[in-house]
Order: sequence, then C-alpha cells, then structure tokens
Amino acid sequence: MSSFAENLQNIDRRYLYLTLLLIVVIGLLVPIPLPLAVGPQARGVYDAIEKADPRKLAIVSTLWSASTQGENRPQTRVIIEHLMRRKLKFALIAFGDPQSTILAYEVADELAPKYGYKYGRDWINFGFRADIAGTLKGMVRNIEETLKQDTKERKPLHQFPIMKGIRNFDDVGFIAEVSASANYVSWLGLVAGSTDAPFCYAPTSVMAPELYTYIDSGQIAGMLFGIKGAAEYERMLGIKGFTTRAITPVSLTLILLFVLIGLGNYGMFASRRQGGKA
Amino acid sequence: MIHASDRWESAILIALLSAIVLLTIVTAQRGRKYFVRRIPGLNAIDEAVGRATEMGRPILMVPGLSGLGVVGLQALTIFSYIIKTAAQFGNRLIMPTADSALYTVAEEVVRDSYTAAGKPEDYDPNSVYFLSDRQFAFASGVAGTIFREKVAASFLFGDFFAESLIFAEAGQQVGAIQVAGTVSTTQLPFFIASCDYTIIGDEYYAASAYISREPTLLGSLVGQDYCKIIILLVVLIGTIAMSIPALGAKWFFIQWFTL
Amino acid sequence: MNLQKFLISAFPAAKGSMIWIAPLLVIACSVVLFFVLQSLPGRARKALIASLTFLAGLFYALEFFWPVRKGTDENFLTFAVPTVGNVINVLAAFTLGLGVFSLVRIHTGKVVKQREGWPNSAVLLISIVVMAVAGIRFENTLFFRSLFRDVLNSFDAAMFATLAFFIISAAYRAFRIKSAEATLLMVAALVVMLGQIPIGQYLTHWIPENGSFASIFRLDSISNWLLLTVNAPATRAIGFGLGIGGLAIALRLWLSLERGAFFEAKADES
Amino acid sequence: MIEYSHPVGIWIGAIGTLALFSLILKENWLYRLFEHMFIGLAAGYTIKAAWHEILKPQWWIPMTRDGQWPWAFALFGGFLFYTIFTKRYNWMSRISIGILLGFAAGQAFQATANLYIPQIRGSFKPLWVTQSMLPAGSQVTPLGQSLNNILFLVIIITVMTYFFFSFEQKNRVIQSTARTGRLMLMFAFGAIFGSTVMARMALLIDRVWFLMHRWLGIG
Repeated sequence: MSSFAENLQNIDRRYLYLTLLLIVVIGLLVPIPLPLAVGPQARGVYDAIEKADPRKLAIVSTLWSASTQGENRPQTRVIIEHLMRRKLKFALIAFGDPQSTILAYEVADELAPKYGYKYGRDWINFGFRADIAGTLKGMVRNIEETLKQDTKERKPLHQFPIMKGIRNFDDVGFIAEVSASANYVSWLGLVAGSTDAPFCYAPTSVMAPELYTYIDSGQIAGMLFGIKGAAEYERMLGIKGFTTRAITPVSLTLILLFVLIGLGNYGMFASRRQGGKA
Repeated sequence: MIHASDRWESAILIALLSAIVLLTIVTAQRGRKYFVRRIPGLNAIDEAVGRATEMGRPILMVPGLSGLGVVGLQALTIFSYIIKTAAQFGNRLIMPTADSALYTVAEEVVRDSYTAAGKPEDYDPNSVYFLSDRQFAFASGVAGTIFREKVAASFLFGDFFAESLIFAEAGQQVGAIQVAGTVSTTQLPFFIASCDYTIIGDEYYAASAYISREPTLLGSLVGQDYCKIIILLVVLIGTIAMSIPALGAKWFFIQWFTL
Repeated sequence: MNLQKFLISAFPAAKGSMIWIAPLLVIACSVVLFFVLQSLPGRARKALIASLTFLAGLFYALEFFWPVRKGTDENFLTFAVPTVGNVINVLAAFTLGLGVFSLVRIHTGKVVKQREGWPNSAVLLISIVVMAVAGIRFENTLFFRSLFRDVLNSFDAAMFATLAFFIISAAYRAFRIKSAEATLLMVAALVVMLGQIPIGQYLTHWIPENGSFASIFRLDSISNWLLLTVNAPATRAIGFGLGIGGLAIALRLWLSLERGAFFEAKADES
Repeated sequence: MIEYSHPVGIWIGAIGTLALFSLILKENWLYRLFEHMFIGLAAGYTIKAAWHEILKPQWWIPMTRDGQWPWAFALFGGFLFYTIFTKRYNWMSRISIGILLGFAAGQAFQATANLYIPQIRGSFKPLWVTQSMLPAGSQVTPLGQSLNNILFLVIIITVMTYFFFSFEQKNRVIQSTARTGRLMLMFAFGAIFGSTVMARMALLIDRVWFLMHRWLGIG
C-alpha cells in the first residue's frame, strides 16, 4: 500500500504538466502584483540610451530567431522604443540567422508610426550579414563601404539622409546587441577598441551568466537579463507590455518548481521514516 | 588568432600537443601496451542491449545534430561497437540522423557493423534515415519515435543542444535505459538528470578506445593525458607568475599566451 | 610566385558561349575520370583516399602555420580561404539530395504499400513539395511568408516550449537529497534560480548593492558567484579535455591513422 | 508595411502548437499528423535554403554567369556521394567524404588555438590579490578575490584530474582529488541547470500567449 508521503515523491507527471499549463494561463490572465526590483544591469542600458548623443547613430544588432523570440523580441522592442522616445537615429543590423533581420525589422516597423519615425531619415535596416567578424572589421574602417546598401530599398547607403556624416564607429553613440548566442566576443574584440559608444547586451537568460565578467570589467555598460530584463525595462519606461504581463507567470512557474522539489524531498524523507522504500 | 605568426609561442604549444599525441599513437602501434581506467557509463552498454533483447523492443541511437566532423564521427564509431553487440542478439535498431552528409556515413557504418558481426542479412536499410536538419523538427520526429516504438534502450552520443532534454525525458517516460555522452557541456546537466548513465566531458573521446581497446586509440588516449598534464602545468606556472608582483602580466611566459 | 595569379591564369574565366561549353567539357572529363578511378586497384584506391584527405587538411594546416607577409595578415594561401569555404558548403549541399531521398523513399514506400500511418506520410511528402516550391518560386508572397512565420516558426517554437514541461518533470525527479552529488546539483540549481527570478531577488533586495561586505549575501550575488567562480573553471577544465580530444581525433582522421568500423578504408574489398 | 501573417496560417500554427504540446500527455494521432507536417515543411525549407543560400549564389551563378567553369568539378564531387547506394562503386563516395573530413580535420589547429589559448591565458589569476589589481569600482575585496582565484585554480586542477584516463586512480591523494573534481562538476552542472529554467519558462509563456492573444484574441 502506498502512503501519502510515497505518493508525494511519485506524482504523475501529467499532473505536473497540467498544473504548469494552468499556472501560465492564470498568470497571463490575472496580473498578480509581484514585486520586481529594477536591477543595476537594466538600469545601465537605460542610462546609456539616456546619455547617448542625438547627433550620432545608434546601432541595434540582432542575432535571434523565432525559437528564442519569447525573450528576444520584447528585449528588442523595449530598446527600440526607448531609442524612439529619445528621438535617436538608429540602424538595425543582423547576424547569425537570416531570420533575425526580418524579425527585428518587424518590431521597428510596428513601432515607427507611433513615434513618427520615417525609414531612411530616422532609422534604417542594414540587413543580414553572414560573416560577423569580417563585417565588423570593415565597419570599423568605413560603414558605408562595407555594407554598401540597405536591405529594404536596396539603395546605396549614402542616398539616405540618416547616413549623412556617419562614417565609422566614431559616429556611433550607442550599440546594443539582442542575441541568443555568445556574439559579444566579436563586438568586444573587434569594435570596442575603436569607439566611445557604450556597448549593451540583451541575451537570453541561458546566455546571460557568461556576461557578468564583462559587466564587472566595465566592457559591457548594461544588460537585459532575458525576459526579466525586458520586464524591468518596461517598468522604467512606464509601459505595460507583454513582459510586464509575462513576468507574473515566470515567477509563478519557478515557485511551482520549488514547491514540487520540496514535496518530492519531503515525500522521500517521510516514507523513509515510515520504513517505506525511498 | 588567425595565423600562427600572430603568436608563435601559442601555435608551437598546439603543434607540440599534436606531436605528443602522434608519438604515443606510433609507439602504441609498435606494440607498446597502454592502460585505460574504468569508465562506468560505458559498462552499461551491454546491460542496455541485454535489456532491449529481453523486452523485444528496439534500440535507439542518435548521433547528435552536427555534420560530418570529428564529433559526429566519434558518435558513429561508438555506435558501431554497440551495433556489433546488438547484432548478436538480433535487436532492432533505429538511427535517425540530422545531417545529410553524416547520414551517408552512418548508413555505411551500420551496414558494415552488421557485416562485421557476421549478420549482413539482418541489416534493415530503413533503420538508418535522415529526418531533418532543422533542430526542433528533428526533435519532434525523434520524440514521436521514442513514444511510438517504446524504445528499450536509447544511446545519445554527439553534439546536442536544447533538444537533449526532450529526448532524455521522452526516453525516461517510456522506461528506456539511457546512456548519453556529449561534447556540449551545457547539456550535460539535463542528461545527468534524465539518463541512467552519462559520459562526461572527454570521456566522450575516450569511449572508443575504452570499448575497442584498439592500440591506436589507446595510444592516442595516453597522449591526450600527457597533453592535459602540460596544459595544467602551463596554468600553474602562469598562476604562480601572476601571483609574484615582480613577474606579473608583463612576464614573457604570460605574454606567450596573450593574443 | 603568386599562387593566386597563377591559378587565375591557369583557369581563365570562360566567356561567351564557352560559359556553357566549358562546364560541359568538365562533366565529360568527369565521366572519363569516373571510369579511370574504377579501374584503380584496391591499394591505389586506399592511397588515393588517404592522400586526398591529407591534402584537404593540409590546406587549412598550412594556411594557419605559414608565416604571413610583412604588414598584412595574409600568407600565400589566405586568398583561397573563402573559396575553399564555398567548396565545402557546396559539397555538403549536394549531400542534401541523399537526405531528402532517404526521407522520400521511406515515406513513399509507406504510401504505396498503404502501411499503417500512410496518410501521415502523404502529408509529409506534400509538405516538402509545397514548402520547397513556395520557397524557391514564390518567396515574395504572403503565402510563403505566412507558411514560414505562422506555421513553420510556430511549430519550432512549440516544440522548443515543450522543454518547459520536461524541465519541470526532470527537476522534480532528479533534485532529491539522495547522495552528495544529487544534493550539490540541487542546491546549485535552486540558488541560481532564486537569484534569477524577481521574487528571489526581492527577498534580499534590501541588502545594499555596493560597497558593503553584506552585499555578497544578496541572492543575485551568490548566484553570480556560483556561475563565475564555480561553473566557469569546471566548464573550462572540461573544455581543455574536449579540446585535446578533438585535436587528437582530427589528427587521426587527417593522417588516416584511425582504425575502426568505418575508417579502415575497405576500398580494396570491392 | 509588409504583411507577414495570414489568419489561415495562424490557425494552422495554433492547432499545430496544441498538437505538438499534446505529446507531453500521450503520443496521439494528432501529434503524429503535425509531426509529419513539421518534418515535411522543414525538409522543404532546407531545400529552399540550400538552393537560395548556397548552391545558387556560391555555385550556379559563379559558374554560369561569371564563367568560373572549374565549379563543374564540384558536381562530380557531389555526385560521388551518391555512389554510396551501389555495391560496385560505393568506395568512391569515400573520396568526397574523405575530402570533407580532411577539411574539417585541418581546421582543428586554428580552432583549438583560438578557442583554448585565450582560456589558458584567462586562467592565469593571481592567488594573492592586492587592491591595485582590482578594476576600479570593483565590489569585491582583495581577500575575497584572492579566495575566489584560489578556488578557481583548485576546481581546474581537481576537475582535470578526474579526467585522466591512462592510469588507475589508486593513489589516495589522486583518488580524493578526482572525487572532489566530480563533486565540483555536479555543483557546476546544477548552476547550468538553474540558469536554463527561466529561459524555458519564457518560451512556454510566449507560446501560450500566442495561443491566447494572436489566435483566440484574449487579453
């Protein structure tokens, strides 16, 4: 006969799965006000954009595909939205996965009308490049010569008003990369030395831990830690977007995990004490 | 570092390590006997194959996501030994692959292994197939197969990414006995959580030597150990030098490795 | 001697109608080459495979070890690196036909013999055709964009998201205080998770961030410490072993030293 | 603005999402259907990508427009793979396989140097840290950093000791060093596990939101 405690250590996985699903749905529908402290890393990104020189170009580099859009899309969105609020000119560039240029373009394209952003004047899409090291090395010398044309209208870059007076990274005031991989190596290794622009990073939460070394050394000015970082950012911007909504279920699912691990261990010890099989 | 001349000292270290491995391979081929310690997970292979025989259900082998390169080939080498054992017992085999170039080699390896085991007629051409080179399409196909076929044993060797846990949990849920090994360190925790035996780190590369006792591979393994000792020494010297203020980061030895 | 110039003069670009005639001539030569190859005796076959493998590897090895010309970061082989990269890509792309052939063969077989689950196989075959045709011929249509984004990407993301379920059941089962190893695994995971979620950070957010000794007891600090001071060296130590292991197997393949099921080239058997 | 989505596509995507999710409860006919559709679409997309991203720009165009006729040899190289299905000629597939393997192997020197030399250099950490060695504004005290660095070295040594294969680990010292190494590994793996959980949850939430919001229009 199986005791209650023994059952606790062998809960049918289907119950676990359904509970998880239920928690996610409820968490998305009923916003439970959970405390959210804005961390210093997210604040670092915010300050970098606040302090950026409006005469210079901001660059948002993306390296993510649909598979990590749960974290990377809201990150891209908050950064672009903040840039638009501050009326900063920005350019999108994509590496790693050809999809990433389409996905990032969509985000910017969607926000543009709200802030009166005009393509070619206020923002531009440099498009996807397969070879990140070569592209960045070239851009350090001359952005226009390296990239040649934009992706949307396929016109030479100098024909766009936004590119006036922009030659190389000296004319760049802010760099952010939203990424699902460890691309910071290229940016820090190849670009950081030739610009004063602060470098910010918005990785998935799997990647984020790797970056603390560089934050500690000051090479990275700020970071959005996965979906949590995006939620903190929405809070600073005072908008209630997807992540503000999503952060509740994120917390709830992790609490569920803690509870389950607790129950499993309690069950194991309790049944051991009763002389049951552990 | 694009060329050796960017930092000769570092390049020489790489060349030196290569030379050591080659040297031990040659001495092993000339008849010197080398030893290899026990690797627990690998002893479980026979147990897993035996279980599959008892249950009369198939054995699954996945050579990871990577293409035709050292990691995928190493997986196939390990599999070829497992297949030779399995062929003796007439187990059914399923091997989905995620790369078309690796698939061509896998198909040959499996066929050859059946021939080597003396059972060429047991080879089923439909057992090795290309599924998808798209990570999660591959995952959906393999997971579906694990559930449908209720595989008795599952061997996951190669390069795995996020899909590792899908395979391992699916296998867990159908009660398969699972042995996994991967070079992707970030996926090891999930294999450890869900598999019966996990080959960690470069046990993956030691596996073929361990199973086959082939002199070339044993020699190579000994060479690899020497190389690791050298790296450890380099790290130690560097650490000590950094701790002595008079030497520090400017010292020539440390500069050797500063790119 | 400049290798690049030599190659350009040895293989001049075809012009006019030669653009089509030259490749056809190459194909004709290939047919001849095929039969010449087949006439080789076993030993020669083996030697040929080993030496081609060696030469292919030698290209990258030499390109790496050969000193660069003064003032540049190139040596006499560097110019060819992009081309060789293309050759690898193209050769690998040609194998795709084999993969797709394998898929189509198995599923056509099921459909033709009406074996169990054949309608699924039919769906699979239709999906291949629809996606390939739409992608190659009708890339700039809403149909393809929606098929790619709404359908294929959704499937990708859905399968990826099942990991959330699997990670819950795996953690529930594995994180038990059974042994020292399992306990360490659990403790580290719990601390890192707590350090990541907003509520965990909130637990210790009253501890000052900077400048005080107590700050190291913030949950996010502990979690960062774990990742940087414990995880990083362990991963690195594993990495050194893997690096050497990979180098060793690469050497064995390059020099055809590997003996085993596949590598023992059995060219002389057939 | 370019349109990317169509309601029909969203419907198929949503039903497919539910079908793929259903695997966690039980393998069923709906899962099987969408699994096959998924694999088919993926294969179709691979064909498209191989043509558009590799064969057309890197092979066909250079050969047929720029007159680079030696590319026709690549066709022969590719063809040799296909001999694998014949008994008589299948040895020839090894020519192409061998060339691909050779290229992969030859890159190992540069790859090893690039990947591991910086890590070796990065492991040179002073065991005794003074205030001047710390970066400005660092929150760690010299003593704390010294302890961290010592631990760093200890972990590297113990873990690498665990991975020595060619001698019996009989010696007491080596035995306990290797054992410590293994425990350290578990600690590290736990940290990796923990740092992955939130990302996976975010993906699920994104999907559920897709179902609720984009498909059903809730919220």
